[in-house]
Amino acid sequence: MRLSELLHSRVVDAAGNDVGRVHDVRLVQDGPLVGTFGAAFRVEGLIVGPAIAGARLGYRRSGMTGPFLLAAPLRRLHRRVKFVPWDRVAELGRDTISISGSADDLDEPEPLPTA
Amino acid sequence: MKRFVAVTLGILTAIGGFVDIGDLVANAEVGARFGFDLAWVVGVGVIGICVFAEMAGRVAAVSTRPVFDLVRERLGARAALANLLASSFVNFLTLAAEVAGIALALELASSVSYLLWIPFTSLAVWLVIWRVRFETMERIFGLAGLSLVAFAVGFWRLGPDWGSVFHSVSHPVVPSGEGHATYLFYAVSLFGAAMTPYEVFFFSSGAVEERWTTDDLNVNRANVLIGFPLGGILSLSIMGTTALVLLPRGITVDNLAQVALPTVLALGKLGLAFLLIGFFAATFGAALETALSSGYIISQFFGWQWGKMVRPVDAPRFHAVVLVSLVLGAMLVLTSVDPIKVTEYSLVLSALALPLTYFPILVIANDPDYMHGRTNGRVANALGSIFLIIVLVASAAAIPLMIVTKAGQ
Amino acid sequence: MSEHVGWAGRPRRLRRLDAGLSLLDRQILDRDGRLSGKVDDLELTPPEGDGSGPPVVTAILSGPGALARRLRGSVGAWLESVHSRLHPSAEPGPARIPFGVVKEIAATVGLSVRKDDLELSRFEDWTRDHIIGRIPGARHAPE
Amino acid sequence: METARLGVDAVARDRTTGPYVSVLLGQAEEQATSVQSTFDSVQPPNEDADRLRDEVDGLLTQAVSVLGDVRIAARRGDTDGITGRGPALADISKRLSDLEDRLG
Repeated sequence: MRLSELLHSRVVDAAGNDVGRVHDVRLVQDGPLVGTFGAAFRVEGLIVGPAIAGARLGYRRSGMTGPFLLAAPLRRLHRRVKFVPWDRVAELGRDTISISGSADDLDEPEPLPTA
Repeated sequence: MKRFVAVTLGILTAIGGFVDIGDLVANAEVGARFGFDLAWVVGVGVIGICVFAEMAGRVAAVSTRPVFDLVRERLGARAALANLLASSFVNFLTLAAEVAGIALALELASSVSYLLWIPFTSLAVWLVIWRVRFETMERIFGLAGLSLVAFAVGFWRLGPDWGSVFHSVSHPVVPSGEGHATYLFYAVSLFGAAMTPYEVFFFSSGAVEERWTTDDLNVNRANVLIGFPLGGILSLSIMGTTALVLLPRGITVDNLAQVALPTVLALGKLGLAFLLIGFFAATFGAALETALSSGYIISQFFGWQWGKMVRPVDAPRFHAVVLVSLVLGAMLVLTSVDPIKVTEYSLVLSALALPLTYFPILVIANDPDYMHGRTNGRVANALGSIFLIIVLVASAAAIPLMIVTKAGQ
Repeated sequence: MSEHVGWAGRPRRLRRLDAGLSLLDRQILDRDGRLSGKVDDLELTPPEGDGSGPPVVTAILSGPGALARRLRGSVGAWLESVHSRLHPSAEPGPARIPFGVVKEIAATVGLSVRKDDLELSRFEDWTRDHIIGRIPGARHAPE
Repeated sequence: METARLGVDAVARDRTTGPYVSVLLGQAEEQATSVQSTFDSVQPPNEDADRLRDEVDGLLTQAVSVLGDVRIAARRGDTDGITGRGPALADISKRLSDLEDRLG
């Protein structure tokens, strides 16, 4: 599987309700050890939200605060973004990902810090 | 002297952006048609390019990432590819026109037709890129381009009534006989010329070529604040000389010889000699800037090794792109298409593509992961936001205005 | 949030990153700092064993074979066909950089090997051997 | 036309060089020729326009011819040949602009 197959896919919950599109894929470094890199990254979950432009500009992270003109609206949009832990992923279709349970009990992703 | 030489990157970038062959003629044409009524646009453009070039230079110094890396990292592969295609097209048209521009400058000096010079001028541009160190190149052409200061001297010698000049600069009106759409079309073209994306591609890649670090942030600021305003002053001087001499006589400008005419009348043979050296250096500099930029942005999109800091065998695809662009550019202008028309159209196209370049710069200049504590301050962000809006408006207006006015006729 | 004990004995937060934002489209540098392509895609592999559980990032995919799929549409199809026509093997995959040779992830992605040791540079080698390397002066830095 | 007059003026005051003036004048001549051929390709709608057309065309022909002479003089480096045609240029230029005023 490639990362690009997950990005931009549509996400629906068990009842068939639309959750949004995959904005990004969160990785966590606790996989098996590989070569000189140390522990490998594994997929922790999907960041899913309304299909908007600007999902890739980095305003999900806590340190991105400027310029006001971009940061204010984008940070507001990112509040409607949900985190889908990988164990909730039920089925990976070609363009659609189904998750188990209801979309209502999904939390917001934990904001990542900037350097 | 050493300190002065450190700002030649900014000077060469600005001369290539503000007084290349298309701008030399466009500024003169605007002066002869609109007098001083469009001078304010040059001022706005200078501030705009300073704001974004400073950010691009700062990002390059702190994170060693040139502008087109940022474009791809923030817009993603697809939108970055769209920007790459648009910017490469503008670059290519401009490069072709500059190769002819160098030849036109040689024609003025020798009266041998410019078409005969084109094979030699394109070969000379390639040889400089192939063999001359980046710093040497920027010093020679940046400093020689300064002889265009003859335009400013000429303007001063023509003895304008300063009071009325200031009045018409600060109270611009659309001259009678010109439509509002035409006025706005020239405003967008001049703004596009001041902000052409190849300036920031070249400037930021040049900063990486010269291995700027966080210690060079003052050098960055000096380059921006000396180079671009200087380019703006040269633009305004050209506009001023034609406004004083050609406008009252109803002369419209469409070739390089006419651009020089008012200054020749004011300063004589010595002035002409300076102008010819300046024309040569400015068009040569712009040809280097656009030829290198075409290699920079394609290589930076794909992640290929680029730059003059390594041996050509170590950056073969970069050099292949530059070589192919030059050959195709020379072939285009050898068809005897009017090189000045070519750049006028490319300016409008470049206005269209502006947001795709400046938006990612503004975002990344705010990203602490890249900037390590050197993110934008309030002033940079306020100005950056205002100019992002202006850039969007100019971009949206460019094509409709070109159609309505039949490209300013 | 899970915490590990770092090698120095201090509790260390696990590193997390969003792949699209912090990995995709970044510049790759080899051991000697040479520009070696972009992170055009990532290879995700189901974990060893029964294959259930979250996939692991096993490789960086780089070059036209990986980029073509991301562009989609006609441009992507064109790039993919050019790539497979110029490529010697019948069914070329994208160039793979195993994650084991990745040294650092920052504004750029640093590798612990030289780029000649990876299968990245076929087109580059061809351009060097057939065009640029044949022009006099190609093997000297400009002066 | 006016461009050429300024060029001739610069020669008279010894402010310029031969190659530059010959390129400048060559381009002025080219422009005049292209104006004339554009004008000639327009079909006049009636007899009045026919007469006007002949008048303009005559003037343009004279302009192209004088500009040609000046350009040739410049090529040969014949300064007197250039400056000597200054009055003729001024005359045609004035008649052209008068005509333009009359047509509004």
